[in-house]
Amino acid sequence: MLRSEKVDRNTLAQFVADDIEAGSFVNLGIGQPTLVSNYLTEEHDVTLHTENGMLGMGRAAEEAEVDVDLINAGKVPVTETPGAAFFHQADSFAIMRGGHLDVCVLGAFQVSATGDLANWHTGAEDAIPAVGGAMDLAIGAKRVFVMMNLFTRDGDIKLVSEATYPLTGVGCVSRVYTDHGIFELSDSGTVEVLALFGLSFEELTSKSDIEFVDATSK
Amino acid sequence: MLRSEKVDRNTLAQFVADDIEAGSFVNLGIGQPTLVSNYLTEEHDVTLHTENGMLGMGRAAEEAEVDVDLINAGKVPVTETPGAAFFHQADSFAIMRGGHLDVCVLGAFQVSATGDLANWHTGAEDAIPAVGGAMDLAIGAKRVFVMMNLFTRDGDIKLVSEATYPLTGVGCVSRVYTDHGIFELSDSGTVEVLALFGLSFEELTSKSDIEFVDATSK
Amino acid sequence: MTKIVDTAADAVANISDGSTVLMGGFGDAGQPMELIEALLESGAKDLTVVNNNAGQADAGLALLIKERRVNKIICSFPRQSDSWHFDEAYRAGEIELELVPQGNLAERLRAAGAGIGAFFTPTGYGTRLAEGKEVREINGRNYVLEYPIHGDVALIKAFQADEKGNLVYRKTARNFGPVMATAAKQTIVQVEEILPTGSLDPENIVTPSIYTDVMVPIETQSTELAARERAQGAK
Amino acid sequence: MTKIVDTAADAVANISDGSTVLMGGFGDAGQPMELIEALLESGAKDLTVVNNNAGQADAGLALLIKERRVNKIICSFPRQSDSWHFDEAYRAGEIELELVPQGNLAERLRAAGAGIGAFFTPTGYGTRLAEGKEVREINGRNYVLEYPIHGDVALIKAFQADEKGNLVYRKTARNFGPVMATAAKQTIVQVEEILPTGSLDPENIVTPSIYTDVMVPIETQSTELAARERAQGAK
Repeated sequence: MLRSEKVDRNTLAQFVADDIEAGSFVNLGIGQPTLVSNYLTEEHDVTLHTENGMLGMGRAAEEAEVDVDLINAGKVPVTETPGAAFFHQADSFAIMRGGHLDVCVLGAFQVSATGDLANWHTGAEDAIPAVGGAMDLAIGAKRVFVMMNLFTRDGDIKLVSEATYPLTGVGCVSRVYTDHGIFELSDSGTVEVLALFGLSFEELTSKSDIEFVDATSK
Repeated sequence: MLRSEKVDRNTLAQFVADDIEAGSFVNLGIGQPTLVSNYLTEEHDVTLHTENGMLGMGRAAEEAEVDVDLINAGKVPVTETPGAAFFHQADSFAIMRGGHLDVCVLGAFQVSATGDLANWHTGAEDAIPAVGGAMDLAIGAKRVFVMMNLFTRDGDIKLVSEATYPLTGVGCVSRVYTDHGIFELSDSGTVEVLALFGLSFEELTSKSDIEFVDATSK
Repeated sequence: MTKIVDTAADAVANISDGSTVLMGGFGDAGQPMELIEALLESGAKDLTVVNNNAGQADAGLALLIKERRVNKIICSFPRQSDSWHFDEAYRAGEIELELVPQGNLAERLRAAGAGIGAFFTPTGYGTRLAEGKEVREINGRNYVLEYPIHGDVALIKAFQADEKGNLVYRKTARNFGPVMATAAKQTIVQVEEILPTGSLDPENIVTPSIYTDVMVPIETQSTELAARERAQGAK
Repeated sequence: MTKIVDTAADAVANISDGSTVLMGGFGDAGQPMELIEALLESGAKDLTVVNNNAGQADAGLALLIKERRVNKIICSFPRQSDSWHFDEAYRAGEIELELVPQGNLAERLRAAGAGIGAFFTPTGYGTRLAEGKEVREINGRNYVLEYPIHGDVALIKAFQADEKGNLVYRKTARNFGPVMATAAKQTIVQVEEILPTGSLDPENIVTPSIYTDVMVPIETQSTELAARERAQGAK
């Protein structure tokens, strides 16, 4: 897929949703990945997991529905869907760590060509660290999708040969969805370019020493 | 305690029951230990655990009550008591392994002075082995009581300096209840003799090289 | 996504030779007898079976062993008064036995489902079942390192399901079902009754639908027993 | 045996200085706020606290930290928009932080309750949170060795109990309660409602009574929310 303009977050969320197979069990990370839920239709029949202890999470609660005992991992009040199930933290993270989720969608500071993920810590040594479920999510699904902007505000590419930020997980990311393209990663470090948005293959390769393979015409 | 005659299994079961504190959570092994349940009164308020997945196990089921889905570890149909709870095998053995049971009562082939238990295998090399929950029970309670005859049919003492049968657990038995006496074990290997039945302290010491301490008058 | 099929034969149809099959049940309670019988009919062979026991009398797992379809069994208590088919196969050297203390068996299955690579357990330390295994003293207690048991397939019996695949069990028939459901690539469930999604209270689900792959409704004695219990409760 | 007391103050009365206190809750859901406030009142100090977070705003755990009663916190997510008391104590070097990925936190608590000496987890491998820890490759995957977290006391919030001490929780407020209940020498529970023994279905118990030491009935918003839900269900 090729588009002449970069895509916005909602369009990207739609692309991610399109790539989730019907009947999947999915965890959507906090932030940009949450947008994906807007594009999951009934036909998708996707069951959402929230790591604080629930399968079958519904949409965000409306004001009259707010229940402090029913929240998502971002501590936002949510609803439950028919066929939901509650469980405790050890059981919830067993679902993730055990590889039972089909897809997990996460944000990132950086992703390396071999799928290393950096999304929990900027590396600033005076920052107060907080990790939450980030490292469990990173290794917690059959396929881990990342959604992020391809470039930092300073224009540095965030898909890198080797991450410079502290890692969240090693070799765990399958696919990266960005405003400028979609990338399929592999253990070998060769990156398949599935889509480019407002960026040519040549422009991409000029910005990185990663070995890209052009698969945009597939 | 001193008695001139050896005691029968029911009397011994009564002694064990008397030593179980009110409100305790208890697992009674298959065989002789099961007799203890006959002497647990309402005042005892003991909650029985069965390792196949239940706390609050009741008495054996009468014929009209038999339910194939409600059995004990010996596969005998039982009943449930008010306040019972069912759980799966990993949770059930977590209760044991985690040291949450107050008392576990087991049978034995041999017990060593330091509390090593042998109760799962006679050592006969052609025997088909079977261990079940024996090794989990051995290490599965704050206090592990053993009930057994003090002597084999051949007259060999079963409370030994070192077990010759294959071990079930190391240093796990707290107290041994036998037809000829009751013994409190310690890590040091010194055995406190709490009671003797139809056996004098001298007769006992003559049959073993264990260091016994006479506490029968306590 | 959970598939609902009509017959036990359909449910076990894709179990291939050489599979590791986790079988629920402790004695008869929770034993997925109809699924095991269908597996027998299917002809699948060279199986590794994980079960607490090694078959009783002339039914289910015992017959699989009798017909030499099981190369290896991982269990805690093979020897029973009516385990004659296992006994014979074992003495003939025609079945391999891995004897595992019951709690380690449950925990190894749980570890497989929970993505744990290995764990130190106190159970079995200093015994012949720990011979050759890595041991370690941690905070003054001795432990043995044990590894997960993964299954290709789990055959379990539940009491009720909803159409989505959430499961609840009945009394001590729960036993190995929930842990085995998490430990296999494919979990096949025989269940007394399949209710519309939304019928089971989300607080009471024991096995969430994510673990259930195939369900077949089969009424057994458990349904009658539950009805008897309800009738007594209503008195 | 489970003791029922009348006030949160009575419930926490015997928590001594230097204790390791496991505190349930994920954000506000399942947080035993009244027990934590009573602990604040009690004056106990030099505490090690285990909680998913490090206190929010000006209540509960945040105030314990503000008053420098917590020497060390073991948690997964201390930094929040309203964690100012933790932030200040941390920057002043007046509180020690052990940062643990949330799933490892849950599993370490579970290990403590389940008698597991240590376990190999894939979570955190290759990150700075695994620095200095033992690692091992098992079947082609890399793992970090993690140890149990034992508590002297657990403070948790449940929804309903029976007099025997069996507990059920409400929705995502369940979170850390059940694992913390197993991991502490003494488990203290604030519960919306204590019912006669026999009122809870044995199939639905989440925390069996063996784990419950002290209970105090305290009605919170959860009771209202459950009533609202029942009313809606009855429509």
